[in-house]
Amino acid sequence: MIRVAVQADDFDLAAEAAALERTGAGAVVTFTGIVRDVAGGLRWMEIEHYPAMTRSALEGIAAQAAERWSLTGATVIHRYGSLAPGARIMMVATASAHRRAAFEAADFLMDYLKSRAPFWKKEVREDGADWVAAKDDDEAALGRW
Amino acid sequence: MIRVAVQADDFDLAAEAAALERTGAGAVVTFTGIVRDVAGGLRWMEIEHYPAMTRSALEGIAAQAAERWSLTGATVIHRYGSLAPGARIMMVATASAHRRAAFEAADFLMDYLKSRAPFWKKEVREDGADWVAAKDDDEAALGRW
Amino acid sequence: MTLDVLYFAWLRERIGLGREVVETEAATVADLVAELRAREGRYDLAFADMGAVRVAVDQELTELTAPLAGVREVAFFPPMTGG
Amino acid sequence: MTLDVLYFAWLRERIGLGREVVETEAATVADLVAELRAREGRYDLAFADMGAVRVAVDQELTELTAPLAGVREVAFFPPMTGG
Repeated sequence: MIRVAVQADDFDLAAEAAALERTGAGAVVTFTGIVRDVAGGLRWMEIEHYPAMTRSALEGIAAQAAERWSLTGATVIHRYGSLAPGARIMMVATASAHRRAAFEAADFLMDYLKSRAPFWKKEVREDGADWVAAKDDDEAALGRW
Repeated sequence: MIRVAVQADDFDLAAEAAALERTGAGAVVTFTGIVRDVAGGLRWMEIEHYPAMTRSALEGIAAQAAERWSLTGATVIHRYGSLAPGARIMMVATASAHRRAAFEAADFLMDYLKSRAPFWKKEVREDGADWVAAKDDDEAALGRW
Repeated sequence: MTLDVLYFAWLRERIGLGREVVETEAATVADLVAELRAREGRYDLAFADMGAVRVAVDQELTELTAPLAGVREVAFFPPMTGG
Repeated sequence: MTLDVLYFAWLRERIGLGREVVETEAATVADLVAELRAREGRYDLAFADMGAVRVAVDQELTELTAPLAGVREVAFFPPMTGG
Protein backbone atom coordinates (compact mmCIF):
# COMPACT_ATOMS: atom_id res chain seq x y z
CA MET A 1 0.00 0.00 0.00
CA ILE A 2 1.83 3.07 -1.26
CA ARG A 3 0.33 6.51 -0.70
CA VAL A 4 1.89 9.72 -1.98
CA ALA A 5 0.52 13.24 -1.59
CA VAL A 6 1.76 16.73 -2.47
CA GLN A 7 -0.35 19.37 -0.84
CA ALA A 8 -0.45 22.88 0.62
CA ASP A 9 -2.48 21.75 3.63
CA ASP A 10 -1.20 20.16 6.81
CA PHE A 11 -1.51 16.39 7.18
CA ASP A 12 -2.86 14.18 9.96
CA LEU A 13 0.03 12.08 11.28
CA ALA A 14 -2.23 9.94 13.48
CA ALA A 15 -4.59 9.07 10.62
CA GLU A 16 -1.67 8.22 8.34
CA ALA A 17 -0.01 6.05 10.99
CA ALA A 18 -3.32 4.34 11.85
CA ALA A 19 -3.88 3.45 8.19
CA LEU A 20 -0.47 1.76 8.12
CA GLU A 21 -1.12 -0.05 11.42
CA ARG A 22 -4.06 -1.73 9.71
CA THR A 23 -1.87 -3.24 6.97
CA GLY A 24 -0.92 -6.20 9.16
CA ALA A 25 2.31 -4.54 10.25
CA GLY A 26 4.16 -5.24 13.48
CA ALA A 27 6.14 -2.01 13.21
CA VAL A 28 5.26 1.47 11.96
CA VAL A 29 7.91 4.18 11.71
CA THR A 30 7.07 7.80 10.99
CA PHE A 31 9.30 10.76 10.28
CA THR A 32 8.00 14.31 10.45
CA GLY A 33 10.03 17.29 9.24
CA ILE A 34 9.35 20.65 10.89
CA VAL A 35 10.28 24.21 9.89
CA ARG A 36 13.06 25.25 12.23
CA ASP A 37 14.24 28.81 12.78
CA VAL A 38 17.94 28.00 12.88
CA ALA A 39 19.50 31.46 12.88
CA GLY A 40 16.59 33.46 14.37
CA GLY A 41 14.42 35.93 12.52
CA LEU A 42 12.80 33.41 10.17
CA ARG A 43 9.39 34.65 9.07
CA TRP A 44 8.47 31.68 6.94
CA MET A 45 9.83 28.99 4.67
CA GLU A 46 8.67 29.14 1.07
CA ILE A 47 8.53 25.72 -0.53
CA GLU A 48 8.47 25.55 -4.32
CA HIS A 49 8.05 22.36 -6.30
CA TYR A 50 7.72 21.09 -9.88
CA PRO A 51 4.09 20.00 -10.02
CA ALA A 52 4.32 17.91 -13.19
CA MET A 53 7.20 15.93 -11.73
CA THR A 54 6.75 15.87 -7.95
CA ARG A 55 4.17 13.12 -7.62
CA SER A 56 5.93 10.75 -9.97
CA ALA A 57 9.28 11.41 -8.25
CA LEU A 58 7.76 10.61 -4.85
CA GLU A 59 6.03 7.52 -6.24
CA GLY A 60 9.30 6.38 -7.76
CA ILE A 61 11.14 6.79 -4.47
CA ALA A 62 8.40 4.96 -2.55
CA ALA A 63 8.37 2.14 -5.11
CA GLN A 64 12.13 1.75 -4.71
CA ALA A 65 11.69 1.42 -0.95
CA ALA A 66 8.93 -1.16 -1.41
CA GLU A 67 11.21 -3.13 -3.72
CA ARG A 68 14.18 -3.14 -1.34
CA TRP A 69 12.36 -3.86 1.92
CA SER A 70 9.47 -6.10 2.80
CA LEU A 71 6.87 -3.44 3.59
CA THR A 72 3.15 -3.70 4.19
CA GLY A 73 2.84 0.01 3.38
CA ALA A 74 4.64 3.30 2.79
CA THR A 75 3.35 6.87 2.84
CA VAL A 76 5.04 10.05 1.65
CA ILE A 77 3.43 13.47 2.07
CA HIS A 78 5.17 16.75 1.24
CA ARG A 79 3.73 20.22 1.60
CA TYR A 80 4.46 23.29 -0.49
CA GLY A 81 3.77 27.02 -0.08
CA SER A 82 4.52 29.31 2.87
CA LEU A 83 5.16 27.48 6.13
CA ALA A 84 5.76 29.24 9.45
CA PRO A 85 8.41 28.14 11.97
CA GLY A 86 7.11 25.08 13.82
CA ALA A 87 4.90 23.98 10.91
CA ARG A 88 5.16 20.45 9.59
CA ILE A 89 6.84 20.29 6.15
CA MET A 90 6.58 16.65 5.28
CA MET A 91 6.25 13.13 6.59
CA VAL A 92 7.14 9.65 5.59
CA ALA A 93 5.78 6.51 7.24
CA THR A 94 6.66 2.88 6.68
CA ALA A 95 5.08 -0.33 7.92
CA SER A 96 6.58 -3.79 8.04
CA ALA A 97 6.40 -7.06 9.93
CA HIS A 98 9.85 -6.26 11.33
CA ARG A 99 11.30 -3.17 12.93
CA ARG A 100 14.58 -3.16 11.02
CA ALA A 101 12.83 -2.99 7.63
CA ALA A 102 10.51 -0.21 8.80
CA PHE A 103 13.41 1.87 10.17
CA GLU A 104 15.67 1.36 7.17
CA ALA A 105 12.97 2.08 4.62
CA ALA A 106 11.97 5.33 6.38
CA ASP A 107 15.62 6.39 6.59
CA PHE A 108 16.07 5.59 2.88
CA LEU A 109 12.93 7.52 1.91
CA MET A 110 14.18 10.58 3.79
CA ASP A 111 17.62 10.46 2.19
CA TYR A 112 16.07 10.26 -1.27
CA LEU A 113 13.49 12.94 -0.58
CA LYS A 114 16.23 15.34 0.51
CA SER A 115 18.14 15.12 -2.76
CA ARG A 116 15.93 13.56 -5.43
CA ALA A 117 12.46 15.04 -5.03
CA PRO A 118 11.90 18.36 -6.87
CA PHE A 119 11.41 20.70 -3.91
CA TRP A 120 13.30 23.89 -3.15
CA LYS A 121 13.19 25.82 0.09
CA LYS A 122 13.59 29.56 0.52
CA GLU A 123 14.04 31.12 3.95
CA VAL A 124 12.18 34.40 4.21
CA ARG A 125 13.73 36.28 7.13
CA GLU A 126 13.14 39.73 8.55
CA ASP A 127 16.37 40.89 6.89
CA GLY A 128 16.02 39.21 3.51
CA ALA A 129 15.46 35.89 1.79
CA ASP A 130 17.76 33.09 0.66
CA TRP A 131 17.39 29.80 -1.08
CA VAL A 132 18.49 26.95 1.17
CA ALA A 133 21.64 25.40 -0.29
CA ALA A 134 21.77 21.66 -0.78
CA LYS A 135 24.10 20.00 1.71
CA ASP A 136 27.00 17.84 0.53
CA ASP A 137 26.10 15.55 3.44
CA ASP A 138 22.65 14.97 1.98
CA GLU A 139 24.04 14.03 -1.42
CA ALA A 140 26.65 11.81 0.28
CA ALA A 141 23.91 10.10 2.33
CA LEU A 142 22.60 8.46 -0.86
CA GLY A 143 25.81 6.44 -0.96
CA ARG A 144 24.59 4.54 2.11
CA TRP A 145 21.94 2.68 0.10
CA MET B 1 12.45 16.52 27.57
CA ILE B 2 12.23 12.84 28.47
CA ARG B 3 8.86 11.22 29.04
CA VAL B 4 8.38 7.61 30.07
CA ALA B 5 5.10 5.82 30.74
CA VAL B 6 4.08 2.26 31.56
CA GLN B 7 0.36 1.77 31.26
CA ALA B 8 -2.46 -0.63 30.46
CA ASP B 9 -4.28 1.93 28.33
CA ASP B 10 -3.63 2.79 24.71
CA PHE B 11 -1.62 5.93 23.96
CA ASP B 12 -2.20 8.86 21.62
CA LEU B 13 0.57 8.86 19.01
CA ALA B 14 -0.47 12.22 17.56
CA ALA B 15 -0.41 13.96 20.94
CA GLU B 16 2.98 12.45 21.79
CA ALA B 17 4.44 13.46 18.43
CA ALA B 18 2.95 16.95 18.65
CA ALA B 19 4.52 17.48 22.10
CA LEU B 20 7.92 16.62 20.61
CA GLU B 21 7.35 18.87 17.59
CA ARG B 22 7.07 21.77 20.03
CA THR B 23 10.55 21.15 21.49
CA GLY B 24 12.23 23.12 18.69
CA ALA B 25 12.94 19.98 16.71
CA GLY B 26 13.42 19.82 12.95
CA ALA B 27 12.84 16.07 12.91
CA VAL B 28 10.52 13.79 14.88
CA VAL B 29 10.72 10.02 14.47
CA THR B 30 8.15 7.67 15.97
CA PHE B 31 8.08 3.91 16.19
CA THR B 32 4.90 2.02 17.04
CA GLY B 33 4.86 -1.71 17.79
CA ILE B 34 1.67 -3.61 17.02
CA VAL B 35 0.45 -7.07 18.09
CA ARG B 36 0.78 -9.28 15.05
CA ASP B 37 -0.86 -12.66 14.59
CA VAL B 38 2.13 -14.34 12.97
CA ALA B 39 1.02 -17.98 12.87
CA GLY B 40 -2.77 -17.47 12.93
CA GLY B 41 -5.09 -18.28 15.80
CA LEU B 42 -3.71 -15.64 18.18
CA ARG B 43 -6.40 -14.62 20.67
CA TRP B 44 -4.35 -12.07 22.53
CA MET B 45 -0.87 -11.18 23.70
CA GLU B 46 -0.38 -11.08 27.46
CA ILE B 47 2.29 -8.61 28.49
CA GLU B 48 3.81 -8.98 31.94
CA HIS B 49 6.28 -6.55 33.45
CA TYR B 50 8.22 -5.87 36.64
CA PRO B 51 6.49 -2.77 38.02
CA ALA B 52 9.18 -1.77 40.53
CA MET B 53 11.83 -1.85 37.79
CA THR B 54 10.10 -1.00 34.53
CA ARG B 55 9.95 2.78 34.81
CA SER B 56 13.54 3.16 35.95
CA ALA B 57 14.73 0.78 33.21
CA LEU B 58 12.91 2.84 30.56
CA GLU B 59 14.20 6.09 32.04
CA GLY B 60 17.72 4.69 32.02
CA ILE B 61 17.45 3.69 28.37
CA ALA B 62 16.02 7.09 27.40
CA ALA B 63 18.74 8.89 29.35
CA GLN B 64 21.39 6.89 27.49
CA ALA B 65 19.86 7.96 24.18
CA ALA B 66 19.78 11.60 25.29
CA GLU B 67 23.45 11.35 26.23
CA ARG B 68 24.56 9.83 22.93
CA TRP B 69 22.52 11.98 20.55
CA SER B 70 21.63 15.62 20.53
CA LEU B 71 17.90 15.34 21.19
CA THR B 72 15.31 17.96 22.03
CA GLY B 73 13.08 15.20 23.43
CA ALA B 74 12.46 11.47 23.74
CA THR B 75 9.32 9.55 24.70
CA VAL B 76 8.93 5.89 25.59
CA ILE B 77 5.53 4.34 26.32
CA HIS B 78 4.97 0.62 26.87
CA ARG B 79 1.68 -1.07 27.59
CA TYR B 80 1.03 -4.20 29.66
CA GLY B 81 -1.93 -6.54 30.08
CA SER B 82 -3.98 -8.36 27.43
CA LEU B 83 -3.64 -6.90 23.93
CA ALA B 84 -5.60 -8.15 20.93
CA PRO B 85 -4.07 -8.61 17.47
CA GLY B 86 -3.75 -5.20 15.84
CA ALA B 87 -3.44 -3.37 19.19
CA ARG B 88 -0.55 -1.01 19.79
CA ILE B 89 1.99 -2.45 22.26
CA MET B 90 4.45 0.39 22.62
CA MET B 91 5.92 3.48 21.05
CA VAL B 92 9.11 5.45 21.13
CA ALA B 93 9.52 8.93 19.71
CA THR B 94 12.60 11.08 19.36
CA ALA B 95 13.07 14.70 18.37
CA SER B 96 16.22 16.43 17.20
CA ALA B 97 17.42 19.31 15.06
CA HIS B 98 18.72 16.72 12.58
CA ARG B 99 17.15 13.69 11.00
CA ARG B 100 20.11 11.34 11.49
CA ALA B 101 20.13 11.83 15.28
CA ALA B 102 16.35 11.32 15.50
CA PHE B 103 16.49 8.11 13.45
CA GLU B 104 19.48 6.65 15.24
CA ALA B 105 18.18 7.43 18.72
CA ALA B 106 14.80 5.83 17.95
CA ASP B 107 16.52 2.76 16.51
CA PHE B 108 18.75 2.56 19.61
CA LEU B 109 15.77 2.91 21.97
CA MET B 110 13.98 0.05 20.22
CA ASP B 111 17.00 -2.25 20.35
CA TYR B 112 17.40 -1.61 24.08
CA LEU B 113 13.70 -1.94 24.81
CA LYS B 114 13.63 -5.34 23.12
CA SER B 115 16.32 -6.84 25.33
CA ARG B 116 16.81 -4.63 28.38
CA ALA B 117 13.38 -3.53 29.56
CA PRO B 118 11.61 -5.98 31.92
CA PHE B 119 8.69 -7.05 29.75
CA TRP B 120 7.68 -10.57 28.79
CA LYS B 121 5.15 -11.53 26.15
CA LYS B 122 2.92 -14.57 26.13
CA GLU B 123 0.93 -15.56 23.06
CA VAL B 124 -2.48 -16.87 23.99
CA ARG B 125 -3.74 -18.87 21.02
CA GLU B 126 -6.83 -20.95 20.43
CA ASP B 127 -4.73 -24.09 20.89
CA GLY B 128 -2.62 -23.06 23.86
CA ALA B 129 -0.26 -20.41 25.18
CA ASP B 130 3.48 -19.87 24.94
CA TRP B 131 5.97 -17.36 26.19
CA VAL B 132 7.63 -15.55 23.30
CA ALA B 133 11.30 -16.55 23.21
CA ALA B 134 13.92 -13.83 23.09
CA LYS B 135 15.60 -13.68 19.68
CA ASP B 136 19.36 -14.02 19.34
CA ASP B 137 19.08 -11.28 16.70
CA ASP B 138 17.66 -8.89 19.28
CA GLU B 139 20.51 -9.52 21.70
CA ALA B 140 23.02 -9.20 18.84
CA ALA B 141 21.44 -5.89 17.77
CA LEU B 142 22.81 -4.26 20.95
CA GLY B 143 26.27 -4.75 19.53
CA ARG B 144 25.46 -2.10 16.91
CA TRP B 145 25.63 0.69 19.48
CA MET C 1 18.97 -11.72 55.91
CA THR C 2 15.42 -11.36 54.64
CA LEU C 3 14.97 -11.01 50.87
CA ASP C 4 11.99 -10.39 48.65
CA VAL C 5 12.40 -12.84 45.78
CA LEU C 6 10.38 -12.25 42.60
CA TYR C 7 9.70 -14.52 39.63
CA PHE C 8 8.37 -13.48 36.23
CA ALA C 9 6.99 -15.14 33.10
CA TRP C 10 7.64 -18.92 32.87
CA LEU C 11 9.77 -18.85 36.02
CA ARG C 12 6.74 -17.55 37.88
CA GLU C 13 4.57 -20.23 36.32
CA ARG C 14 6.98 -23.10 37.02
CA ILE C 15 7.60 -22.07 40.61
CA GLY C 16 3.91 -21.32 41.10
CA LEU C 17 4.26 -17.90 42.70
CA GLY C 18 5.31 -14.40 41.76
CA ARG C 19 6.86 -13.26 45.02
CA GLU C 20 8.02 -14.74 48.30
CA VAL C 21 10.01 -13.72 51.33
CA VAL C 22 13.18 -15.79 51.76
CA GLU C 23 15.39 -16.05 54.86
CA THR C 24 18.90 -16.75 53.68
CA GLU C 25 22.58 -16.34 54.41
CA ALA C 26 23.52 -16.79 50.74
CA ALA C 27 26.51 -14.63 49.81
CA THR C 28 25.71 -14.32 46.09
CA VAL C 29 22.80 -14.74 43.71
CA ALA C 30 24.28 -18.09 42.62
CA ASP C 31 24.30 -19.27 46.24
CA LEU C 32 20.66 -18.24 46.57
CA VAL C 33 19.76 -20.19 43.44
CA ALA C 34 21.52 -23.26 44.85
CA GLU C 35 19.54 -22.95 48.09
CA LEU C 36 16.25 -22.60 46.23
CA ARG C 37 17.01 -25.57 43.97
CA ALA C 38 17.76 -27.75 46.99
CA ARG C 39 14.37 -26.85 48.46
CA GLU C 40 11.86 -28.40 46.09
CA GLY C 41 11.54 -29.97 42.65
CA ARG C 42 9.69 -27.05 41.14
CA TYR C 43 12.59 -24.69 41.95
CA ASP C 44 15.10 -27.26 40.72
CA LEU C 45 13.21 -27.46 37.44
CA ALA C 46 12.76 -23.71 37.06
CA PHE C 47 16.49 -23.09 37.55
CA ALA C 48 17.69 -26.15 35.61
CA ASP C 49 19.03 -24.04 32.71
CA MET C 50 20.60 -20.92 34.17
CA GLY C 51 21.61 -19.82 30.66
CA ALA C 52 17.92 -19.01 30.20
CA VAL C 53 17.57 -17.06 33.45
CA ARG C 54 18.31 -13.38 34.00
CA VAL C 55 18.56 -11.70 37.37
CA ALA C 56 17.99 -8.22 38.78
CA VAL C 57 19.15 -7.19 42.24
CA ASP C 58 17.30 -4.25 43.75
CA GLN C 59 15.80 -3.59 40.28
CA GLU C 60 19.13 -3.48 38.47
CA LEU C 61 20.13 -6.13 35.94
CA THR C 62 23.18 -8.01 37.15
CA GLU C 63 25.04 -11.33 37.05
CA LEU C 64 24.75 -14.55 39.06
CA THR C 65 28.01 -13.67 40.78
CA ALA C 66 26.48 -10.50 42.29
CA PRO C 67 26.84 -10.31 46.12
CA LEU C 68 23.69 -10.13 48.23
CA ALA C 69 25.01 -8.11 51.19
CA GLY C 70 22.62 -5.21 51.85
CA VAL C 71 20.22 -6.34 49.12
CA ARG C 72 16.44 -6.23 49.64
CA GLU C 73 14.97 -7.61 46.40
CA VAL C 74 16.11 -10.25 43.91
CA ALA C 75 14.14 -10.98 40.74
CA PHE C 76 14.51 -13.93 38.37
CA PHE C 77 13.11 -13.97 34.85
CA PRO C 78 13.72 -15.19 31.31
CA PRO C 79 15.44 -12.95 28.73
CA MET C 80 13.25 -9.90 28.24
CA THR C 81 10.99 -9.57 25.22
CA GLY C 82 9.80 -5.98 25.28
CA GLY C 83 9.02 -3.78 22.32
CA MET D 1 11.36 21.61 -32.43
CA THR D 2 9.18 23.36 -29.84
CA LEU D 3 10.10 22.84 -26.19
CA ASP D 4 8.54 23.91 -22.92
CA VAL D 5 11.44 25.12 -20.82
CA LEU D 6 10.91 25.50 -17.06
CA TYR D 7 13.00 27.20 -14.41
CA PHE D 8 12.77 26.76 -10.64
CA ALA D 9 14.06 28.45 -7.48
CA TRP D 10 16.95 30.89 -8.07
CA LEU D 11 17.15 29.96 -11.75
CA ARG D 12 13.56 31.13 -12.10
CA GLU D 13 14.36 34.32 -10.22
CA ARG D 14 17.52 35.12 -12.21
CA ILE D 15 15.92 34.46 -15.56
CA GLY D 16 12.77 36.23 -14.47
CA LEU D 17 10.25 33.65 -15.61
CA GLY D 18 9.14 30.17 -14.64
CA ARG D 19 8.24 28.79 -18.05
CA GLU D 20 8.69 29.66 -21.70
CA VAL D 21 8.28 28.08 -25.10
CA VAL D 22 11.55 27.74 -27.00
CA GLU D 23 12.02 27.02 -30.71
CA THR D 24 15.32 25.20 -31.09
CA GLU D 25 17.28 22.68 -33.12
CA ALA D 26 19.59 21.89 -30.16
CA ALA D 27 20.60 18.22 -30.14
CA THR D 28 21.31 17.96 -26.42
CA VAL D 29 20.50 19.76 -23.18
CA ALA D 30 24.01 21.25 -23.23
CA ASP D 31 23.40 22.66 -26.72
CA LEU D 32 20.13 24.20 -25.48
CA VAL D 33 21.94 25.80 -22.54
CA ALA D 34 24.54 27.26 -24.94
CA GLU D 35 21.75 28.73 -27.11
CA LEU D 36 20.00 30.24 -24.10
CA ARG D 37 23.23 31.73 -22.74
CA ALA D 38 23.94 33.36 -26.08
CA ARG D 39 20.51 35.00 -26.02
CA GLU D 40 20.68 37.43 -23.11
CA GLY D 41 22.77 38.34 -20.07
CA ARG D 42 20.25 37.03 -17.53
CA TYR D 43 20.45 33.54 -19.08
CA ASP D 44 24.23 33.76 -19.28
CA LEU D 45 24.32 34.63 -15.59
CA ALA D 46 21.82 31.96 -14.52
CA PHE D 47 23.77 29.24 -16.31
CA ALA D 48 27.26 30.55 -15.42
CA ASP D 49 27.94 27.69 -13.00
CA MET D 50 26.50 24.52 -14.50
CA GLY D 51 27.83 22.55 -11.52
CA ALA D 52 25.00 24.16 -9.55
CA VAL D 53 22.31 23.35 -12.12
CA ARG D 54 20.29 20.14 -12.39
CA VAL D 55 18.11 19.18 -15.32
CA ALA D 56 15.02 17.07 -15.90
CA VAL D 57 13.83 16.05 -19.35
CA ASP D 58 10.15 15.16 -19.61
CA GLN D 59 10.06 15.10 -15.77
CA GLU D 60 12.94 12.68 -15.38
CA LEU D 61 16.25 13.72 -13.82
CA THR D 62 19.02 13.43 -16.36
CA GLU D 63 22.42 14.80 -17.45
CA LEU D 64 23.47 17.71 -19.63
CA THR D 65 24.48 15.27 -22.35
CA ALA D 66 20.87 14.00 -22.69
CA PRO D 67 19.53 14.18 -26.28
CA LEU D 68 16.48 16.32 -26.99
CA ALA D 69 14.96 14.37 -29.90
CA GLY D 70 11.27 13.76 -29.18
CA VAL D 71 11.40 15.72 -25.94
CA ARG D 72 8.55 18.07 -24.94
CA GLU D 73 9.67 19.59 -21.61
CA VAL D 74 13.06 20.54 -20.17
CA ALA D 75 13.39 21.88 -16.61
CA PHE D 76 16.39 23.57 -15.00
CA PHE D 77 16.81 23.97 -11.25
CA PRO D 78 19.35 24.00 -8.42
CA PRO D 79 20.09 20.85 -6.40
CA MET D 80 16.88 19.80 -4.68
CA THR D 81 16.28 20.54 -1.02
CA GLY D 82 13.21 18.53 -0.09
CA GLY D 83 12.45 16.91 3.23
